[in-house]
Amino acid sequence: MNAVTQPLLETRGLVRRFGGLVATSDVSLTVMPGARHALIGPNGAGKTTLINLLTGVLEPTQGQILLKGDDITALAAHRRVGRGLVRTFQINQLFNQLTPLQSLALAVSQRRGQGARWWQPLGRDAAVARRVEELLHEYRLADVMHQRTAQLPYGKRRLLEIALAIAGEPRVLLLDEPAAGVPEGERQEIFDSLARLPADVAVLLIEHDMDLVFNFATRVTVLVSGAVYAEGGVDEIANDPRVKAVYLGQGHG
Amino acid sequence: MSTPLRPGAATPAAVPPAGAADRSAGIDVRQALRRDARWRWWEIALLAALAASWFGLPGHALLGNEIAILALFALSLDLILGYAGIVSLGHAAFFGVGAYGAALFAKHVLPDPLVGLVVAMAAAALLGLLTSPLILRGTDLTRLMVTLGVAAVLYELANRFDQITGGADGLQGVVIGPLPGGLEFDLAGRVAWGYSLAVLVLALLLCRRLVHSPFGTGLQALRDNRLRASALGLNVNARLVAVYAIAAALAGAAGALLAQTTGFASLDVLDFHRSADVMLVVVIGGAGWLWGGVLGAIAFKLLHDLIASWTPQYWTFWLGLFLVVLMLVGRERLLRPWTWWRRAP
Amino acid sequence: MLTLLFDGIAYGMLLFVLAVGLAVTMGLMNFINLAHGAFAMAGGYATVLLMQHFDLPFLATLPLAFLITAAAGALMERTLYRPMYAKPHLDQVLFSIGLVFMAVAAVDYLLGSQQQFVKLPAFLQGRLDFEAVGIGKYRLFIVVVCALLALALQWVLARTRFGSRLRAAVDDPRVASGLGINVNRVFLLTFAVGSGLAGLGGALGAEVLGLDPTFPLKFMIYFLIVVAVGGTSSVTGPLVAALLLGIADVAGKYYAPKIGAFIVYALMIAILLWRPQGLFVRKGAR
Amino acid sequence: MSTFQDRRAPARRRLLAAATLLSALPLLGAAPAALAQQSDPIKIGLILPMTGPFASTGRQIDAAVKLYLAQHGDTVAGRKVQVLLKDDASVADTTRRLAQELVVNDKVAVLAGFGLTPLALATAPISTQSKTPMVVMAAATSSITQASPYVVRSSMTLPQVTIGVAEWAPKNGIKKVVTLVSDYGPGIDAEKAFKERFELNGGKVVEQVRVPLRNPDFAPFLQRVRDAGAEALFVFVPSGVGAALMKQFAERGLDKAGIRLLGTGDVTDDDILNDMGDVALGVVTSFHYSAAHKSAANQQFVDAFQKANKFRPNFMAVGGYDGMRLIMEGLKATKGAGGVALLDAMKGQTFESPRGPVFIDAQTRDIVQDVYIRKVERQNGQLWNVEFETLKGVKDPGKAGMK
Repeated sequence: MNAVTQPLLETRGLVRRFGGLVATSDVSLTVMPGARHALIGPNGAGKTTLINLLTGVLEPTQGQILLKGDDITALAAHRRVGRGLVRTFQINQLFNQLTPLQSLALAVSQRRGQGARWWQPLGRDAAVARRVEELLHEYRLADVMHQRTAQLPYGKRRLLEIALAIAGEPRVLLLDEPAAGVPEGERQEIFDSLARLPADVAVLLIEHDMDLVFNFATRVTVLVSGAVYAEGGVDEIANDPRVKAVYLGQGHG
Repeated sequence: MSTPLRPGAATPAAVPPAGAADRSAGIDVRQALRRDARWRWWEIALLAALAASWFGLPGHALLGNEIAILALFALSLDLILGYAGIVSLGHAAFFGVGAYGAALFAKHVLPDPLVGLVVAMAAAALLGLLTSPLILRGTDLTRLMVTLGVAAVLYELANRFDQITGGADGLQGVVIGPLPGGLEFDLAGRVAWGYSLAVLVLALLLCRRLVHSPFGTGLQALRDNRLRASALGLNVNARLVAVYAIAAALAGAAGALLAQTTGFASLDVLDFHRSADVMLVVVIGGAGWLWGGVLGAIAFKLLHDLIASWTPQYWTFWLGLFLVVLMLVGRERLLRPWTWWRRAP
Repeated sequence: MLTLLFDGIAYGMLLFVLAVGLAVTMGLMNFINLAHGAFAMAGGYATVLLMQHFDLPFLATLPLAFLITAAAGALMERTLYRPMYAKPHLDQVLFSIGLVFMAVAAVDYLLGSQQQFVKLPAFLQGRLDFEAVGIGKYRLFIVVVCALLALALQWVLARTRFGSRLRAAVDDPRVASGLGINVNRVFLLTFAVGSGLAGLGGALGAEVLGLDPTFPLKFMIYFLIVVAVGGTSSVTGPLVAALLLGIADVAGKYYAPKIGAFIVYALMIAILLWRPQGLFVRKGAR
Repeated sequence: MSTFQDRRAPARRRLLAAATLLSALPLLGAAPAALAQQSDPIKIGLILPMTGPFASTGRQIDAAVKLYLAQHGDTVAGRKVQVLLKDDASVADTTRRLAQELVVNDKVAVLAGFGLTPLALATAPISTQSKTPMVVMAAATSSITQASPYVVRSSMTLPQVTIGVAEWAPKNGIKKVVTLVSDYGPGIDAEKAFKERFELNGGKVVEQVRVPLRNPDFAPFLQRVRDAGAEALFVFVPSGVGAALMKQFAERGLDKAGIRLLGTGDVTDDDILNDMGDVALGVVTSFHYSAAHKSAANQQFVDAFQKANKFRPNFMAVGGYDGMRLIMEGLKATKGAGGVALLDAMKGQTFESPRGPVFIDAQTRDIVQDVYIRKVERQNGQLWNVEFETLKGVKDPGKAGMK
């Protein structure tokens, strides 16, 4: 019950420096269960750095990261995933030699704690197989499931990128510009897939595409040069003149 | 003609027409995945050929034995090179430990070959575990050098402690007992060959299971993209350590086979050229493909024997030429993008 | 034991000249060229043959050795190496080791497998004795020559136009070519000079290291150590690494003959564990 | 499906597989063929390092064997003698395998060659198991002949040649010596033998240095020697390596420092002696063969050899030449039969070799020969090991000690 009151993901005074440059300065952020939280800001505002800090790709110089109340600041990246903190990447990070089928089967097996099994073929487990099947359909990958990822059209790869994250059954999902580079024609599929995300999953969305942000998010945090510049409901932010000035003013898309 | 060969995806039936995703509901994922692990006719044929060779070519038992051992060694390297993407110029380290392990065990403890084999594999695996931290960090060049260094260090140690290893003169007086069923190793080497073949085939079956399992797929995944692999929750380092140890054990087995079937071990088992040769074998046969090691070994040894019998002094020239041409021309097997070789994008 | 230290330095200097070309080409083209030693061997044989058949004086043959191997290097770069740049490292390793095999067998076939010898001019033989310290004249000569070369290289890289272009190309070929630098030409020149230096090193080293067809294989590992430890992004890196290696090797053999080589490899592993990218690297190496 | 199998064009894979299988076929044919004809020619299995660091050994012996057959004809008891030359690249388990194949498949009457100790030792069990005599033409560790009762040696043992200089030195006022040997069987033999005999004669070995078999730079080792302050340095290194050592010996100024260089003949190997230059002058070695040995037999041998090859015969060559003689004479006696009969026929042979009078001790199956003290001198423009003292009929002390 306190899951409702207690933030799912929380950062306290997060700081990351690269030499002299401060990429993330004193960011304190809370993401509530089931939130649709967007993180926006001009290029170089340190959005991706923040994600990397959250997921453990980078170590913070100062500050704390809490997941469901426990401190995960020092936790290895793969362990955070185990705890339900899952991300997608701005630039596709896929397994070029594997097929969507294999990639997803691996992801699901891993999630079900079968990732290290070596004695039985991939996807022998019925439950795993079923889940893979669902994902293949849900993310429109069934028709290409046997093609090598390297050979898929970009849109499909983007879907796979997201599907892989979903396969991790996240409690908190960090989407790093999911629509980045996706041609207009294929964007719809992405949006739909995002709309279908389970309601109880908390989503932290980084995006340039304002339409997407305003359709999708309920809460928005504006990051400028590494620090939280403004935070609030979609409308507040949309109408906040300061935000307009620093961000929307520059034009977007 | 090539349709029966080309498995799964390639045959039109297997791929539902694009956009038909929803109608294709009920695709049996397990079947689809099982297809990857399915035995193909040529695999069976190769196994049969291996067996047949033992009956058909009694006169070449010794060569056959060496080939079987080299194939096993190559298989082990392929596991880390082709599947997990770890480059190594020092794989001989494990081969050597296996060889000396088996020889010393037989000499001082127990002449039984099978026990010796297990002991040798355990020793090699242990070394694999101990040295695995070295291959987790750094660039390919670093890895090449460190692995190479480990082998070199072992070489020097074996040379240094000659009262144990026999130093440069080799370890003499190793007597290997009979295999179960009282099979003595005979001069013609047929028993030895059978023994090595059996071990090789077992290893092949094991590796086959391994690479088609979630674990094996995970290896290929982290070879392609470590960042994402860990983003899926894979403990990348743990996987690398594990596979490195397994490969080490297999290499150790190969070494043990050599020591047991020749009743002899010399510094040469740790020598650089072992590591280089096995690398060549894997590449000739094709990396990232279990059978590559076997075919590579056969091709390499026969090539060597053919050329060497024709011009003993200069056969390396032709081997070199072969390599250069092979690499210049390139092959689809090698042109495969090895993302782990490149600068991070 | 100063004499020892000096020997170490001489040996290290030699290794530096032999390996620096490899370091630069590797840093520049990200190409692992195991055949580097073959060029060194070529240089050595060039000197020997020039002295034997045209009885040129030793000193006169040195620049020739440089030029000949440099030319050979340029030729190979154009014809054989360039297509390999795009290929994965594994291919490059195997390609270049193939070249080594060919070189070894070919030299063996043409000139026989026996050791070759350089007849040094009288004034380079023997040694100078300052009370405790005895210094081989030839080693002194090596140190001087190599030191000069090192300085020259440093100067070229730091001061000249070519140097800046080279550094630009190392940093990022794409950007460099964007700046209108003819990267191919830079590559070609660098490779040629690198090979030339190796050849010169081989010529200088023939006396100390011995020269026979297996030379490239025997010393390949040492070169790689120098490069791996020194890093591929500077001249100082390989220099320090080479000196370190030289001194460690000599001292190791002096104080613990049986495990001399052991020390070298152990040292290398230790350093690479501590600095996987080598001692001196700009960030963001491969 | 699309694991790696799938992405590689199956056609290629099939091709590769097929090719491998096909390439095996000729072997299939070869096997029976080999059995069929093995009765007529007498086969001699000659295993030598023709490639790798010790290729020169193989080169020398191969040439000598050919020379012998050319001079003395290659037929015995009306049957042709066929020498099967195999290259082991001085890799021990290859040597062993080749020997095994020669015995099993080619049914050779005798095995011969063996460039280095490990290679011979690795093969000894085969000759025992198959009762095939094995003529060691080069490897020089004393213990080899004990490794199998079928081993006969036509080269020498290191203790045998070492004691020569160990006798000579003390007589010529050399009392304090440092030994430097390659760190493997023969080297250790030499070190041991020298120390024993030298100190027996009132000398003193002040320091013993062992250098790894393959190492680029002698400087540090020689520096050690210099610092040990001895009157002379005794050296054993495998032929070929010696040259580099001698150059550095001079370059260290050890000669100027009045240190004499002693050694076994390996150091002043005839094969490369000429290229060593003046640094080699005056080096005193003791050995069983010098190309400059004054005898008709040797004159004729050396001339014939140099006519046939572009290099000078060294002790390896003479080892091969005499080894071949042992075999051929043995075969004559046994009417071409191999095995134990041949072994016995080779034991006890006595003859005049280019190196001088030699004979095969029936007990030890090892060679007994004269050992010469030689000094490197320049004669008509070339460097030669000139013999100036002779120890008659030296047995291998290594064994004398044991029995």
